[in-house]
Amino acid sequence: MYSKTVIDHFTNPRNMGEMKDADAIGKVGNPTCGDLIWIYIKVKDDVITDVSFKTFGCAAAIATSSMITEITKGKTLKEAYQITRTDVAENLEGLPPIKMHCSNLSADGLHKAIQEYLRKTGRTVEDLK
Amino acid sequence: MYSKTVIDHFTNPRNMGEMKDADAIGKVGNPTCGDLIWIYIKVKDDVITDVSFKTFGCAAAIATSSMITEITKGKTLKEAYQITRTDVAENLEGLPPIKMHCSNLSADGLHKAIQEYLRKTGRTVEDLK
Amino acid sequence: MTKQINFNHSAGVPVDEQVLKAMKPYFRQYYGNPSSVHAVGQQSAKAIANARVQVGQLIGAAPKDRVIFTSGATEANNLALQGFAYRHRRKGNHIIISKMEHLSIINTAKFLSKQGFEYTQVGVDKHGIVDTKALKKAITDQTILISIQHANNEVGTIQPIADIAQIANNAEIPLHVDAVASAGLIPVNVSEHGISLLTLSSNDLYGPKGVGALYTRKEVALQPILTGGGQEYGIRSGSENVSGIVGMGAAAELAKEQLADNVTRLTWLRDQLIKGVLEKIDDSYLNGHPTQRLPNNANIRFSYIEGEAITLHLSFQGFLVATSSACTSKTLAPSHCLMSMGVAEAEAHGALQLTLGRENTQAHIDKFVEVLPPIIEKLRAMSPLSKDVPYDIFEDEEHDHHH
Amino acid sequence: MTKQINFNHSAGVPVDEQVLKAMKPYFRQYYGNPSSVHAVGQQSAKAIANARVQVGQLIGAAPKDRVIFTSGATEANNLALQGFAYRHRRKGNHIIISKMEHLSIINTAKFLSKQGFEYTQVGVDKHGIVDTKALKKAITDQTILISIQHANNEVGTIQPIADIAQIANNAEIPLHVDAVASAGLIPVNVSEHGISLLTLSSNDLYGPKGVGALYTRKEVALQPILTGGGQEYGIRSGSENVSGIVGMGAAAELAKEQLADNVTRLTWLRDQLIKGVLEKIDDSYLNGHPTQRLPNNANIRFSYIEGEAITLHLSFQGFLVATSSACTSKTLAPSHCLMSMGVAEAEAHGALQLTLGRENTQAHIDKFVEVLPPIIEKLRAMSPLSKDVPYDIFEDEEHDHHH
Ligand SMILES: Cc1ncc(COP(=O)(O)O)c(C=O)c1O
Ligand SMILES: Cc1ncc(COP(=O)(O)O)c(C=O)c1O
Repeated sequence: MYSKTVIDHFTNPRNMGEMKDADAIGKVGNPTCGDLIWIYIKVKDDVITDVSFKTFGCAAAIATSSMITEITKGKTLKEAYQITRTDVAENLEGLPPIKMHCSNLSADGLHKAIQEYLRKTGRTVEDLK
Repeated sequence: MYSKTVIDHFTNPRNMGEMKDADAIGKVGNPTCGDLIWIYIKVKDDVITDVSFKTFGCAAAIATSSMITEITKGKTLKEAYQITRTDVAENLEGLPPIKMHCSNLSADGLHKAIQEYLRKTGRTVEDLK
Repeated sequence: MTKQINFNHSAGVPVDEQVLKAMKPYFRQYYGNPSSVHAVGQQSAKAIANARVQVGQLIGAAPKDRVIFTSGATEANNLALQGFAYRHRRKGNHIIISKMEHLSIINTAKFLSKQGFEYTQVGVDKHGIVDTKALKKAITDQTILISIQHANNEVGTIQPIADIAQIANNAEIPLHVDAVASAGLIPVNVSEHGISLLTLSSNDLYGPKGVGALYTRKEVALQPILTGGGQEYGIRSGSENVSGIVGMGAAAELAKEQLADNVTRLTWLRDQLIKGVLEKIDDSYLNGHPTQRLPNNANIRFSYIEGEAITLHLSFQGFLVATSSACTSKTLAPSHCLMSMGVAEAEAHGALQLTLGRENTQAHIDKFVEVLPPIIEKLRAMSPLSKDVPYDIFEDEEHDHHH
Repeated sequence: MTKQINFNHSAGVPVDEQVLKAMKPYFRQYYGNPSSVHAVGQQSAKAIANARVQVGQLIGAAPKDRVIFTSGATEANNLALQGFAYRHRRKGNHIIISKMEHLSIINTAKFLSKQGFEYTQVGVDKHGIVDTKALKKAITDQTILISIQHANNEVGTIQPIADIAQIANNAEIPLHVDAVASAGLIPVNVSEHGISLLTLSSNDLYGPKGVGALYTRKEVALQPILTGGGQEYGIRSGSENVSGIVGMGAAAELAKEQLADNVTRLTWLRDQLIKGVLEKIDDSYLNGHPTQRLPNNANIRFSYIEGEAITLHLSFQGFLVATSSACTSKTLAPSHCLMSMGVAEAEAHGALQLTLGRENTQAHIDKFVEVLPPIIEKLRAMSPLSKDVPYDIFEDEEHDHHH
């Protein structure tokens, strides 16, 4: 059902844990729906220097969280903002169809964290170019 | 499905064949329904001295025909007239339920033969006692 | 029980050894429910997906078409008719079937007629071939489905399915084909003919009993008959019969591989059988079409005697055969197929339905042709009927056997 | 696949070795169709008659009652509800079920509600016990059938079936009982309680998949769902799945023999399991009734984490378990049973459904209690939720998890 990469990220999640000194946190999902993803980012000169996650959810939710931290680190805010759900799924060598829509929230979490950071620094997504 | 006795009478039918000098023949059934039984009787002093059959029909039809000839021979007309379908079935150690009603015609054939004989001798069943 | 020779494959077939081998791990080792996310469950899910492909390939299904596993051909036929009729009621209330269909089609059409639907039963000629002109005429603007069998299990007649599909396609009415009797014996191709729904039975393919399948073209929507957990695309609920489905898949694959051989070998045996019997026995006649017939089917009637009695004598000789005699049916009615073909009722009682299979050999045919004549002779000697005393003279007024 | 320990018996059970042995001859040797008059067919007919007795004896059926073999419990439940409702429509149009029923009951009731019937779904208390007062109140003069399960496969709660039967009998309304989860684990007796219809599943008795049975008391009439050749008393058409039916019969006989042992042994193991897990893991809770529960069932929820992730980690340790998490269901809805019992939606996602079986041992329990805590710990460390960050603070306005 799950690809090897999903299982790998589920079993050994990268960048897992709270980031005490995060510059922004993106919170998505809802526990009553069974998925809650928090993405923490640290930003310097509009580059994401550190990223971590905490996730309540199924294996797919955990693996996509782990994956997004891996592909985000070192990217500019602009680059990171362009990462989509599909990118995450592709990097995981696919997700079961039913999981594509419900547990693949990590890109949304990242986008929300970036928006939060921009808000804090008095900007909006429009200002990224 | 069939008892040993049914199989025995089906395989080795007793008193099978046309009786050239029969005193009466009872014909029952209908080929379109799949069963046709002819019972031939020879009568002397109101005793059935000989009886035979010819039958078109299933194993049950053949076995009941054979059985009725066996239990009829030597009986008085009156005794023979009292033989029922149930008697025949019991002598055969039972018949499958579905056959009880459709192929168990030999008693009717015998009764018809007796009636025919009585008619020929100017009597009716009422006169048997 | 002594070794029996099976000439009654249309009623029941021993599961192929290879098929049984394929099924075995799914009883105790891979016992998982395909809905379970864990490994044992996923193994079952994979096995079922594989079986779908195997069955689809036997009938030339396209990748996006569906193979819905059911508990057998009866359920598949019910699902095709009931499921389609209820789902498309707004389009019309009329379905067309033929007089040669299996009871699981005829009785389902009757059942639907009590639920506000109507149906027409198209007649057949004396060989059992559907009257395609009548079929065309039967179509109304209320017609939503046509259901015609590919071949008849009892008399062996193969329908001109390409012509029938053409008629359905021209009228833009979906065609359901009951291919229970034909699959594995002659080519069946849903894509070539544009068939929308098709019924298969596992046991007829040398797979296990208790499994069947309904093929549906991808755009065909059905209302479920069995509701519940939403298995089988939501169309057929119930925990999957994994070992059975695996068996049907394996059987379908094997049937596809062996198809060409089956046709040649069985046709040869069947022709020996028909020729041998008709030559040796007077007043015996082939029922069904002389050439458009299943390679494994010989249906022969013998005047003046009744089929169950023949069947029983043959069983003493080790042959398992079926008869169209009413005596062996639950309803005690003679075969509706023979009646539809115009065979006299009394004659229909004397029909033997012989269906050959993979394990039959020339030696079986030879033995059969040897043992049958004395049986027929013995029973004819017992019968009050003969050339000189034909059926008709005993006809009651209310009976008419010339249908 | 490495050796797995099955704690998921409610989803799938390996066929018992003795049962498989009983079935074997019916694949290739006794392959006959029970409708055939010949020996191979009659052997099948006898075997099915024997299986009917075996199944009847497990549930205390009277000799004239009927055991109708189906393709599984889903079909049996559909036949009970659809078949009874259509047949007795003139008496009324209302049926009563409970909120704990299996989807094959709930969705069939829903289906019937589109065909002019009405249904009431009686609620349950926090342990999942049907509210018998509400049941009594729900009865109207239109009520024709009550359908309540004997026990729940998911949370293990056993219903007070004697009380429920009393209510039904007093109101002179036939009672259908879904005994899929209870049969073989606790005594089931149709005669003692005056049950009119009862559903069984073969696989839950360690028989093969793809078979089930509907018990009907002798005076109960049903309209068939599947029409055709008129098998199974004319109520369920389709060539019989002989090997499957033989397997179910053998499984029923075995289940009856082993019942007492099962209850004692499984209850002991289950109690060890529940005690071990609840003691070792904080914020873990038993779902279902503390004492009125199936001897093989432990349903435990773990706050702050999600069930599928637990399940997957357990599978790496060789344990097959199920979860009530929405993530593993086709509809992505959380368990309707837990919801009906008032468990918060977020908490329901963390429930493990553990169902033990014959082959489980004390060693399995010990190993489970050892491997589970680190898994829970690992996932909780990953979760943003905790005692300090409870679910509620993330609730959207439109969600309300206190059902
Ligand atoms: C042509 C045809 N269709 C359908 C069926 C029904 O099959 P089953 O009884 O296996 O459900 C049969 C059975 O003989 C058949 O011959
Ligand atoms: C209580 C209950 N009833 C009915 C069913 C349906 O059984 P099946 O899916 O085998 O048809 C189940 C299946 O788990 C069940 O647990």
